Amino acid sequence: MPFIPHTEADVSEMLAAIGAPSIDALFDEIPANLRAAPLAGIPPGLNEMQVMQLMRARARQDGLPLCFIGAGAYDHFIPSAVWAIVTRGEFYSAYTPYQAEASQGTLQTIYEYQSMIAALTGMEVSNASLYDGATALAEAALMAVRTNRKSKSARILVPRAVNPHYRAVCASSASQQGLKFEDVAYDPASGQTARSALAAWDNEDVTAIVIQQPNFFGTLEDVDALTDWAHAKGALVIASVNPTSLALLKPPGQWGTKGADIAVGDGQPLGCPLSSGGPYFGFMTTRMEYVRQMPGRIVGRTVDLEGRPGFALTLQAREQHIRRGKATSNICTNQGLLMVAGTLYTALMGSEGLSRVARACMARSDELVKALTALPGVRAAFSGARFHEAVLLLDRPVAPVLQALAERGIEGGFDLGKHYPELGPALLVCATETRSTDDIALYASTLRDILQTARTA
Amino acid sequence: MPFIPHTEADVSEMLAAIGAPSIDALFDEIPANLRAAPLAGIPPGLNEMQVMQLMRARARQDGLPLCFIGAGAYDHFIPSAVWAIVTRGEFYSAYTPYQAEASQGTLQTIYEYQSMIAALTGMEVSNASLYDGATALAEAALMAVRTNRKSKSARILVPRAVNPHYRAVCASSASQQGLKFEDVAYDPASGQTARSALAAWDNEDVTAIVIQQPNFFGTLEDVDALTDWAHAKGALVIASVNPTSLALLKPPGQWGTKGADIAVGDGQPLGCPLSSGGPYFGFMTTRMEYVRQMPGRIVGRTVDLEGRPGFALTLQAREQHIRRGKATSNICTNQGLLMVAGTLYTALMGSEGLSRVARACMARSDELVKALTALPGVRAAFSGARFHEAVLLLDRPVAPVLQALAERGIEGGFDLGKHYPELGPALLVCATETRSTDDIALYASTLRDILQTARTA
Amino acid sequence: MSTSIREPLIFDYSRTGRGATAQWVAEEAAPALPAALRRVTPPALPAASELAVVRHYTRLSQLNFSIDTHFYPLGSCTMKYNPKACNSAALLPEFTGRHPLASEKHSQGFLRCMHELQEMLQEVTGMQSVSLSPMAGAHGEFAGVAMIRAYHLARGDVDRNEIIVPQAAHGTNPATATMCGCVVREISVNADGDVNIDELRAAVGPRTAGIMLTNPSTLGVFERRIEEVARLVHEAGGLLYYDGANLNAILGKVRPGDMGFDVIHMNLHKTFSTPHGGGGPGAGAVGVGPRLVPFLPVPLVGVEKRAGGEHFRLLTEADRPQSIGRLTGFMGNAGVLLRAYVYMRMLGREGMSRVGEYATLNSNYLFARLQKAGFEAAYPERRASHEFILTLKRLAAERGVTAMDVAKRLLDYGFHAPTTYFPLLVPECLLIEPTETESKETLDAFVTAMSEILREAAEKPEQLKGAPFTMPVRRLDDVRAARELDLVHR
Amino acid sequence: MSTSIREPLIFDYSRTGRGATAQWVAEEAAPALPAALRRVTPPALPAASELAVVRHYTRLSQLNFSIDTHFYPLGSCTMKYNPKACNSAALLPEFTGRHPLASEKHSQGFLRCMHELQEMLQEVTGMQSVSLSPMAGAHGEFAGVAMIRAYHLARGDVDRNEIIVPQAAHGTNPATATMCGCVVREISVNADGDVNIDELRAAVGPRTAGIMLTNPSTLGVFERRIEEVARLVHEAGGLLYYDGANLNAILGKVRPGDMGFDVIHMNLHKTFSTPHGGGGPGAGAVGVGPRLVPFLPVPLVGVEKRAGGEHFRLLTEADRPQSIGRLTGFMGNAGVLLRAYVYMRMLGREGMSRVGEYATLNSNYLFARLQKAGFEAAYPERRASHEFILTLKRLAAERGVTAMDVAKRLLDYGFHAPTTYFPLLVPECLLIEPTETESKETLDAFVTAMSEILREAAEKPEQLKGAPFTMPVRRLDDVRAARELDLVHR
Ligand SMILES: Cc1ncc(COP(=O)(O)O)c(C=O)c1O
Ligand SMILES: Cc1ncc(COP(=O)(O)O)c(C=O)c1O
Repeated sequence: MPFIPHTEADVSEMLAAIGAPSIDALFDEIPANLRAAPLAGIPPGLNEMQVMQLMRARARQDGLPLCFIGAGAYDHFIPSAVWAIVTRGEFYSAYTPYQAEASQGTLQTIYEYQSMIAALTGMEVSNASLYDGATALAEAALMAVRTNRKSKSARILVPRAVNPHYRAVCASSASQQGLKFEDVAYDPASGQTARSALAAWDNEDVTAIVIQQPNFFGTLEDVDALTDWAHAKGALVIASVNPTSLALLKPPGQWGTKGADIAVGDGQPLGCPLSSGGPYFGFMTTRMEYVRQMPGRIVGRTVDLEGRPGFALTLQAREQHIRRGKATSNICTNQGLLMVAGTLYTALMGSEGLSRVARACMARSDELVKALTALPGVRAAFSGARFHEAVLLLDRPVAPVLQALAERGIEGGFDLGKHYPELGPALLVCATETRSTDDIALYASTLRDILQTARTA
Repeated sequence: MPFIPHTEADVSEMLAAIGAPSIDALFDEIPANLRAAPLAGIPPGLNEMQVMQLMRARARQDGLPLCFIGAGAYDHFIPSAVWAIVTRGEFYSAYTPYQAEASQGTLQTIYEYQSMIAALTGMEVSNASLYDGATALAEAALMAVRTNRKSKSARILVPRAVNPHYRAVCASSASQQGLKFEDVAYDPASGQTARSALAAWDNEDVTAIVIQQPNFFGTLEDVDALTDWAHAKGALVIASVNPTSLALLKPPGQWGTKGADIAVGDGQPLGCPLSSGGPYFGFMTTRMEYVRQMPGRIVGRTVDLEGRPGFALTLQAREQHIRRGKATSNICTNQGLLMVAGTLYTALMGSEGLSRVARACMARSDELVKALTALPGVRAAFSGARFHEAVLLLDRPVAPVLQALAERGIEGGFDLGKHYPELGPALLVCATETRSTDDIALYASTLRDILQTARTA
Repeated sequence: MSTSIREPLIFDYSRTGRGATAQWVAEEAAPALPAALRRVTPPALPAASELAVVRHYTRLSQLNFSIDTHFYPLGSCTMKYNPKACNSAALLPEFTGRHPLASEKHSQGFLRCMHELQEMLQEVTGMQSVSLSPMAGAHGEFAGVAMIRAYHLARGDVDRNEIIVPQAAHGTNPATATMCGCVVREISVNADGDVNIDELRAAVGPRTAGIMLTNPSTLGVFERRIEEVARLVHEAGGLLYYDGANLNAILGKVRPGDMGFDVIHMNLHKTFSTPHGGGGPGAGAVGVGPRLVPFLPVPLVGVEKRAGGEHFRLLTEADRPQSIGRLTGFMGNAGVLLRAYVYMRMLGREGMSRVGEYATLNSNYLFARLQKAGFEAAYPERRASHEFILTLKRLAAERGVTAMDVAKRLLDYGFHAPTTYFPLLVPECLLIEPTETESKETLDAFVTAMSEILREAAEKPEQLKGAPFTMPVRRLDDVRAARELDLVHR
Repeated sequence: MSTSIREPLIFDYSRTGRGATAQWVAEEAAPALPAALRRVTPPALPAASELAVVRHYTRLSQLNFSIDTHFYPLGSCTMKYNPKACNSAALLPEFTGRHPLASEKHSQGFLRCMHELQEMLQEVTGMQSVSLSPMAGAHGEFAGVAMIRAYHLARGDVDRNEIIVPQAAHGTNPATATMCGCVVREISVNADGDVNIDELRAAVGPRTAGIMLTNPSTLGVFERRIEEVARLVHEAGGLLYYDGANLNAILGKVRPGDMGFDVIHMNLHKTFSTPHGGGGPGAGAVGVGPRLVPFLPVPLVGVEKRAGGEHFRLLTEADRPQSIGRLTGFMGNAGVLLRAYVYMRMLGREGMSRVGEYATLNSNYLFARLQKAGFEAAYPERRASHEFILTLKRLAAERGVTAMDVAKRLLDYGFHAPTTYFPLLVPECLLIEPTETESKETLDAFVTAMSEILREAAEKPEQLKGAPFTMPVRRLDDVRAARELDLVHR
């Protein structure tokens, strides 16, 4: 019996101690008519060898294509030390650190994580993680509404240059509580969210504005102008940021005159493999004055009976297990293990390591854009300064080109057609520090081939 | 500076404490004319990302061919739990457990290992590992000479059916101390070492005989007859065994009337990946009465100051760090970590799990032999009962056939031509529990193709 | 003569000019950033050597209890063994390397696993369709209640915004209702642990969106009148939500779909044995009966027959126009889902129903033995399900020893504490769930420890207040933690 | 009020009928075995669940000190950080899956690494050719001395069977000489730590096969008259063997080949940072100067230029007729060699010479500080190399506190003990090697602990006899261990 240690002798002794004739008798409170039939739809069990052979075959089927997709998930190199330690049983198989004395490892790691994420974003306090960047943004919107008591509209401005998946998550979740998300246009030339695009709300009540930096197009926003505009009218500023970029970019805490009020993002670039989209972790930081409105767990440093320092979950009165229907959020299980990965990655990289990664990303993606826009039929969509992604415009539909690239082992980018039809055939491409000059040359020559063949065909 | 934590400030403070003007000055006792030039032959350093990219490329070059080679290294499935625990830093990066109080983890593991290996071989005591199966055999020969004081000849009989690499290692190492290894022929029909082949030594002084079970051809020896012959004439019996097979086969401790005197083998099948030949581990067990002649570390259970049980290295007076030139062996570093892997594997498998593996190996290799000998131009060399390997005879030279198979992603077996030219074109093949019926069918059809193409070409 | 060694903060290993330099990629001449966007002072991250980082976090890890080191009878949490194979499989390089937006060509292996997982979860729950995207139990609850609301709205039944929740419910249930813009109506529980049917009858009506239940309930007992509950709620026009956190109890024995539930979330990180990671990640797949199928969150994994076999692809809003939409950046905690998939394939059909059986056997055995050892059951007349509740109210009254004291003292005995003070309605309670992967010997050792503690409580109750004694820290000052907030290192 | 939790034996988790059944492959109808060859009673292996095995060995592991958790200033052992990348690379599935007898087609990637490793090791040692097959230092020594013998025999110089070994040598040196059928001649060491040249002069002669030296010696000092030693031995017709265990001290600073050595073994598990694994595996590659090249053990990795690039293959006896032959079943500890290769590639040219520099800096710093703290140096006039020796003979005489007591007490302070009682000629010695990967703060903390212990030795010396106090066990009864042999569980 896989993962069940009972011998026949154990079972009889245990039943005797219980005073039950059989295991089945233990289910005698369940109405007989409800008892399940054998689970015909589940295949027979496999032993570990078989299951590993199966999974290797499945994995092989997907292969390891050369990938130039970003769009919210970035292929960074992860030092071997990160997952060697993350997968240690003591981190991997521990529960939430409710019993603080038996969980100091996890608790101290969270405290260090909070410190690092606060430092990266330039904010005062951090929670212990949320599900992902998208849900973190939705939670930030809810938090902004709770925090900005002066504003009654529950209106959140969201630039169209914000990750469309994040916008979708806001719409399907935070709007359940009556929040109104309103689109802000981007400048078709620069790809930025212009201050002028906000004019329509100059005289409207706005609870908060979301600023994504770099935005979904990879373009850098004029964060100071947008932040100051919002603060001037009493709106809060929610920053949605890429943590790698923060090694080089002004952190949310320093945006504009007063700094952003809440900063969120997806921690994936910090040590989480792409893994088909998860598990990653959402991070959230804010000002100390707003900490009681923050969702999610928070760890504090305190002392024990003997006055020695120690760590414990704190401000739990914000959370569902205490406050129930009045909690700041329903979140319970978060992304703890990925938070550990993020902490290890960030500790290994340090500020210098991370900024080198960021600069390499910029250099590589610049090289990529140059190589691809040198091809006939490919040009850059926007003029704004970029971090490590860019929108390219093709002279023909994107989908078949991507498919042809895939056939040749290259994942060429993310087709923007669905979310930004107004751009025409547009492709979002990305290169990180892991893509070499050779990789880029291979992409360029393969794309040239494909474009040419199609043209001559 | 990779892996060096010193800041410039550290260096100056440290030099000040030492009272040296520079790091270079610390080398002032080295004659100036001996100081090395920069190491021009070493390439510049790579960061971890670069080195992992390099290693992945190298690995990809070798691929993962479908493998039917055995010949001393066997492709068994290894439960994920084994290496998840073996690579824990506390096992991986610990030193030899000389400080017993700070090494109870390793020491208790060794004690458990000794118990399991003794149980598997049916012997009384085990050491904590030797380098590999081949060196273990050479050490056993030396030990036999030390132990068998009545015999003066230092003559060790070694069947030709013993792994030729093991025989080579005995020749190049143990013969340095004057041991004489003499060949014993195998029966060309059965592939066994016949009792009759020993007739030449009936009246000779023999210190010990080596019996490999299963022998290098995969054939099962008549261990009882060989053992009793040896004991009758005062020779010791050294068993060289495959640990997987011991789940089904009579253990050395029960061979003949009195049992073998020393049992050795390579522990690789117990949880060690093929890894190009190492690291594996050699095991050695013997009778309690011979324990003081055994080479290698041994762990004993004892008590501490408070009478609580604990584990420590024992009988160290056999070892080089105490007895120096008079030690039982020069071995110091052994294969500790692989011993941990072996212990974990064996603990997970248990007797039932291991015997299922052994039976599956027999079934699969039987299937393989049937499938291949069904092809024209392929026949089995020997009639003796087998474990999981077999010698096949081809109707043409082996090397080009193996090369053609390799071109098609199959490692078809081990060419016996070099070591057993008398057999003609002979190939040693193996299938373990990891080879499926489909794998075997693919081998057979590929081989059919190759043999046919060559024939028609 | 003990010397206590404490682990400092990672920042204490930091020195300007130090770094894990093997991780530093080459300096690159990157395009210049506009000055106004540039960071001026580098973030105050640790500058530590690789050895320091490895050693620090290895040592920190050793300060934790975990399944791999300790028995963890944590009620409602199903802390069972996490097979290592699940981790190995999920970390195969092609899976960790797969971009969530990869082409279908490079996704068939992964998507096939996910599709089969959807189908297996349908089978074990008796539901018609499953979406894998929620990232934890509470997230699944959110999806479920959002679907219930969407269902009513789609029928023009716009006023249904009340969610009925029994008193004993997990905090996420009412919190979720609020997140979905609903109003929570609590109903009480009888002395025998079953829901108060009269209160339920009074509570249902035209504003009832639905009821959230877990069965067996968080009181560790099976809701015997579940069919009646279902009938009442359905007749009132509401839907039934099954909080699947307790699915381990009934796997292969009863199916929520057969009990009349319309929607369920499953905690794959409990029932299907993905690790809890010191707080997460989880996976909270949702399954639905026929009424809610159109509303499932996207993406879902769909299959088409094509020449050459089945072809899998992600279904999005375009395919599922009535969907409540997207709840995650991509498709949820894929790596967790892979682990659950591997676990289910290893267990297989027979293994699946053994889970419920042996989880219940272990629980009832421990329940019987602990009662015999002198502990008081909260629901003595009832069968334990996969978990059960002890109440220490007598001990607290007589000796001043609380559930918290017993929990902390258990740590000294090498056992993780049971869940304490949940559910809130049982005073001084311990909610104990052994799971099926623990052996009789471990349970026996736990009984011995509990008996010892009972003896200690009788002999020197004041000392128990000081427990634990052998952990890296003694009991921590929670009040100070909340009052003098020290949340980041400076 | 502490409760001590001990970890039982794995056999204590065993019950008939139990097993980690996910590891059981299907029952197969295998061909029948001849009755006489069959095992009758199954081996008494543990029958335990997977959880029990995982938990047991995880808990056992936590009882160990290790580099990943503790500072390990173990002289002669070079316990430096083992980069995790080396392990990841060596465990890539193609490397772990490669059969040692695989075709050349499926071996070019691996063999290229091995060939480059041979060349890098030649470069750092100043030797002409390298064989990777020895599996540890002592195995490399065996190869080296066997080559020396083969060299003399090949020249018809059949009587040379004496190996000169300085008093301070590691035990493997004389043991190896014996294993090679040689006679050991010990020579003494001067009070300043250098070899006694007069004794050497007296010892060399027509029976001299060679001398085994490590430089810096195991006394932690550089043999200053090495050139004279080399000249004397060579003039007498003998060869020079370099025990490379101490190569870390001089990496990039002096090369054994340049000092006149004819053969060297390297402990890749020390200098090149492969992990020590609680006792092994190691890798003891041997390098040789021109005289010994023909005798190197096989297999070696050779390269040929071919159309399409370089082609690598294993060279065997057929290619190398004078080889001393094969020392291992296949080609040595390939996985360890891969780890060393990765380490060397990460360090590169500059990194390589920094090793010697910073190892020496750390050692001299610790040496200076500990002397200042009141510890007595065995060779106070000398520079420390990468390691140095303290002698506690005064402390032992005056307070009865031995090197062993100090070592054991250090464990309580969270430091692994230095090497004790080696080399044998220094009374009550501690041989201390910090390695280059430890930070100044760690060294400072070690000095603090040592100073504390010195204070304790002055104030309550008898208490130190009881150390350690905080380990899983107190001091163990070695005498009983050897007298009442309990070597296997029954
Ligand atoms: C009964 C019950 N419901 C819901 C949840 C919430 O699940 P999660 O923590 O995954 O969000 C839990 C888990 O703590 C639970 O025990
Ligand atoms: C000086 C010296 N020589 C030789 C050896 C033997 O090396 P190994 O243990 O790898 O056999 C050692 C290691 O302990 C050593 O320190």
